[in-house]
Amino acid sequence: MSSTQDAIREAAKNALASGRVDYFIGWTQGHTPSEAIPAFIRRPEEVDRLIWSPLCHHNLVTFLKRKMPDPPESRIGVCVKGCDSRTLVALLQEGLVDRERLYVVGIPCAGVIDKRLVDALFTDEVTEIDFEGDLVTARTRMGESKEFALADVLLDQCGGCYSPNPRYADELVGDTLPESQGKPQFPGLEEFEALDSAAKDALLAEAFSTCIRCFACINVCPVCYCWDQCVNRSRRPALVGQKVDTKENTLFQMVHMFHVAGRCPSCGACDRACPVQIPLYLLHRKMNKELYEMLGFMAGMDVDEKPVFQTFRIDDVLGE
Amino acid sequence: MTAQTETRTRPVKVIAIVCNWCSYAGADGAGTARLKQPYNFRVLRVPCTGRIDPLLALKAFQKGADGVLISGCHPGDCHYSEGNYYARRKFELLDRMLPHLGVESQRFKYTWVSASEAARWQSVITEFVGHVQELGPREGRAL
Amino acid sequence: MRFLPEGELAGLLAALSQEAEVWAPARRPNGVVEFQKWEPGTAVELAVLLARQAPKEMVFPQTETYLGYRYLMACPAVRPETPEEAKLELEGEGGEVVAVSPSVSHQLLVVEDVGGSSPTRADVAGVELPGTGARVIFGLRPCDARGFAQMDNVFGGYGGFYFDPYYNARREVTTLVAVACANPRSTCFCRAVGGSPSGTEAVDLLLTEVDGGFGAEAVSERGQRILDYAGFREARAEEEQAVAAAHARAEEAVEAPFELEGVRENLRANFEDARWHDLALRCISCGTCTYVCPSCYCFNINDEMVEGRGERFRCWDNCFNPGYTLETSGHNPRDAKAARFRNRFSHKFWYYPEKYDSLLCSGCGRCIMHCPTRIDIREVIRTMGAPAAELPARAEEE
Amino acid sequence: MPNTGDMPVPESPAKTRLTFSEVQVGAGIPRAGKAAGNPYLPEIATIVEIIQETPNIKSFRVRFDDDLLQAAFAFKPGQVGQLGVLGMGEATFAINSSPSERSYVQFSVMQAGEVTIGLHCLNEGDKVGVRAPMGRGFPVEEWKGRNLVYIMGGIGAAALRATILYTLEHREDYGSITILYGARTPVDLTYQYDIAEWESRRDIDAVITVDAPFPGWEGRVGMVPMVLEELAPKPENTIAVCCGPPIMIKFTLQALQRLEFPNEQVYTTLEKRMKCGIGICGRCNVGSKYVCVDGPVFSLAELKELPDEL
Repeated sequence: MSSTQDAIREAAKNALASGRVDYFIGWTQGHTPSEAIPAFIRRPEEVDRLIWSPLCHHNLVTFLKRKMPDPPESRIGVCVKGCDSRTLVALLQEGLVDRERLYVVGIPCAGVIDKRLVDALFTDEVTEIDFEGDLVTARTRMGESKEFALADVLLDQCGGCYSPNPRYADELVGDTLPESQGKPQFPGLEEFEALDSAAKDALLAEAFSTCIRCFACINVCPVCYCWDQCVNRSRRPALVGQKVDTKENTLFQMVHMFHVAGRCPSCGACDRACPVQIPLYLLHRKMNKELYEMLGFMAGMDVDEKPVFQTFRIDDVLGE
Repeated sequence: MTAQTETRTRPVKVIAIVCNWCSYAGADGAGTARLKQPYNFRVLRVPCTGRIDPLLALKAFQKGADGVLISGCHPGDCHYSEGNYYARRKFELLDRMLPHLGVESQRFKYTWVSASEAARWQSVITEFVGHVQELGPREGRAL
Repeated sequence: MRFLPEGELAGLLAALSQEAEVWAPARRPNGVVEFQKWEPGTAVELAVLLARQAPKEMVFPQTETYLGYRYLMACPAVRPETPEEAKLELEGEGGEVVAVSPSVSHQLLVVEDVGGSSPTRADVAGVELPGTGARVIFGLRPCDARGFAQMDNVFGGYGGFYFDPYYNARREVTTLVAVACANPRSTCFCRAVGGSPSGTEAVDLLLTEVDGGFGAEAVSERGQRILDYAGFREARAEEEQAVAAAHARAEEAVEAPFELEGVRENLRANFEDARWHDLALRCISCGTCTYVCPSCYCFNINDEMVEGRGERFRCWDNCFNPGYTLETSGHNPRDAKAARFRNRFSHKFWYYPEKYDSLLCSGCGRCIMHCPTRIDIREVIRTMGAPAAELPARAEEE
Repeated sequence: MPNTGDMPVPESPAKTRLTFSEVQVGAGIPRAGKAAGNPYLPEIATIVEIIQETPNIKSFRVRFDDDLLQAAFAFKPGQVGQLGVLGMGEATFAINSSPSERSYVQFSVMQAGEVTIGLHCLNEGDKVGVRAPMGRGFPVEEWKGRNLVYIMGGIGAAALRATILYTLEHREDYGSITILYGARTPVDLTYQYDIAEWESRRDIDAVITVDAPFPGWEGRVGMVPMVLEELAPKPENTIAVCCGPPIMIKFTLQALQRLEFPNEQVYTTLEKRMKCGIGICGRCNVGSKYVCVDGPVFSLAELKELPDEL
């Protein structure tokens, strides 16, 4: 793990020192050692701030999409994990980021942890998380401490990950991981799928009733790029209501889901960003499962592939 | 009659989003030929099914439609050559997702009706509205 | 000081709820702690320091309808009646007909009472809102309560502005029973902005959790009256000491990560500073920080209409929304993410203080906890609120 | 941890009937603001006349349905109002009828966004919602005895028309009055009916200009800032008031600077996206000033004090 961290720092240092990039995006420690946050490094001597651990869940591709780079024409170095790289590939497929202005450092990733699972084990605030091999130690502000296995607190999508290795990178750091063979897994859906229509509806209604329309899910989504033109906000046409109630919130989330269809690899950034813990993964993962079963399509696997909804086959076996 | 049975029996509202070149002409033909059709659907004409965003169907459901039918030119016959091929992929996904979003699958349908198929339009719309009427009005749902 | 034995808490809540609607922090099925309407049997969650969202929603709901209206087609082809007949029919439905337009557009405009919380036209003079009975917010923290005090300035019309009838109608019937913080989080910084984990600004009754129950101090007359509840008894000397010790301990535990002195002047001086861009790089320009904030109050007004029937309503808005300042001409004074980012912090520590001589931040730290990228308001104020000479150097300038 | 869910509710909590909610909190939360009432509800008014000023600008003359309100309606030149169509929303427009006009209130609307399109669809006799007046007008009282130079471009004339009409009605209170009005083409000149009168009056200087030569146009040709420099008004005891598109304002202010107008003698009026119009909703701020209540009229000296975020 630390060797990967060193390799990231080295790659960042080289990219900055050679003038290849204006700034480099990686992860650094947040306000406590229990958090990793995106870091924007401008000088080679600052690269020691960069870290790599299973806390580094942020999908940094978000910071490449339209209107995010500052200044807009910046040349940017960026770290991507396996799932992150698929969102980058999706943007590249549609020509939405300029490959020439990027320096992509790919990191094979064995999974990141779901901090919400750790938080749920304590009533106090978790302020420190350490990793030693497969063992995780979490400590709270008042000094309470617990140990558990890394596998128990990984994000559910990380178990059986179909693309642990970056699908696109200018430089790969760390050892590549074995790719899983066979059909991709879409975990966490069985319970939902087993519900009848009314129960699904009730589940979604409960989930969306708490939505506060903060747009964190949309803005953190690396492949949701309309930004100030977002139809969810537009008043001309006024298609999505601005009232915050269950019905309008539901439509709002559906619109987000359908508008990223074909680009969304279920990286889960929206789910983790949601301040009210709406299970957004459910919708997106279910959609991706349907897409896979429908056309055998998975988003962001190959830069040269066409996005599924921007192409067609005359012999698609669909509908009547 | 109690309020509940009243809502069960009220006529359903169906929105048909059709393309200008084939299905609208087909529906128009059905009207001109005085073929008997249900009265409780509304037709929205768009240039091409390729233009229809799933959002339009979702919004129709959200604002009180009980069923949404989308119809365009037969694959291969699109006025713009290929719009309906794109539409086919989009609506297949929507069709597969709606049952998971609290909309029964019989309430949504996408199909193809050409300008000359007035009789087909009649049977498609009659059958579709019939299915939706069997399910009854949608009320008290999240979407 | 009065004292409430732990076993009497449910009784107090029950007694309060006979007099008013009680809202208290409780867990939702998904584990998120939020202020919810308390009913006997609801578990009050005081162990989690801060509810997900500040209770500002109780007085400033996220969506509030101003008025309802509807247009009726009076076109002879569709509706055979004359405008006069249609008007009569509408009056029968209870809608107040305020306007009948002439035959040109064939439309009737009716402004109607939409019920719920919106004042009707008849209410305009008196501002007696339906649906605003007495409320108690129980178990909020001193920083949450301070948020109310800060919003009061804005909605109360201080500085010669208009008085907001919606906010104030609710605010005046809301009683705040705060519970002092026992175990502040690493993100708490109330002391830096002049607050305290046992602060009493805007609070009616302050409870302090100690072994065996709660020490209770009334701050207002309303709080005093709550102490009439029979379950309260006089606090023993050791309980009073325990309360004082708990306050001191919590006070100790909160860090003061920046100096308030000079922040306003420095923000002004650093307005054009390039570091704003560096700090904003991490920002995804969502509105989470503003919606969970106890004192962010900006809103939008929208009209929405379906089938001729519509409402004008306000809903929360935030300065990170790109459309927030977008003018019709297409010009946007705060088009860049960094400009919007700068506005939020400047509003809290410069613009608002200049208008109301107070701060628009109570130091609860929710914006840090809930920010998807953990943007730290303390870091921002430390950096941009420092005199220009002391700012850490920026890469390009070297 | 206190967890009331597990606790028995006392058999009769009603033994103490609490009375806290009877305490009036008028004192704790003072209503410092202006008179009560609901400032968010529009007054319904009827369009009595629509004037097609230019291909994309219409002037709406509206009359409040409440006759008492119409009779009592008073405003200061430069103040604005929220004009809206129920169902489409509201937007801010300058009130541009004369303050002495009692029978109607006039707004000029350029078709541009969602609300303005809605307004342009209306006919005479249709209903609109009006919330007015709002904001701070021009300090016309302070200007007494001074010379005035009005510099306007395109739709910017709408913001100054009420002030011009006011000062013309009180002509004897002011020194010389110069009106410089420019538009892209003669077709884009609003208030043709006023222009004719202004040009015919001997006690004011009216200079009308268009940006480029135009078939049939025999008047002056040239951009407003350039014409201003040709006119070269003297800054002594003179107030310059300008309004127009941002680019015109920018060059006009530069020209005024070259003519050595002190900042205190230059006034303009700002456009911002506004919603509540009463200094609460927060979006029209420039620094700590809200354009809807502290503006829209600012002197250049005041603007220089604000952060550069226009």
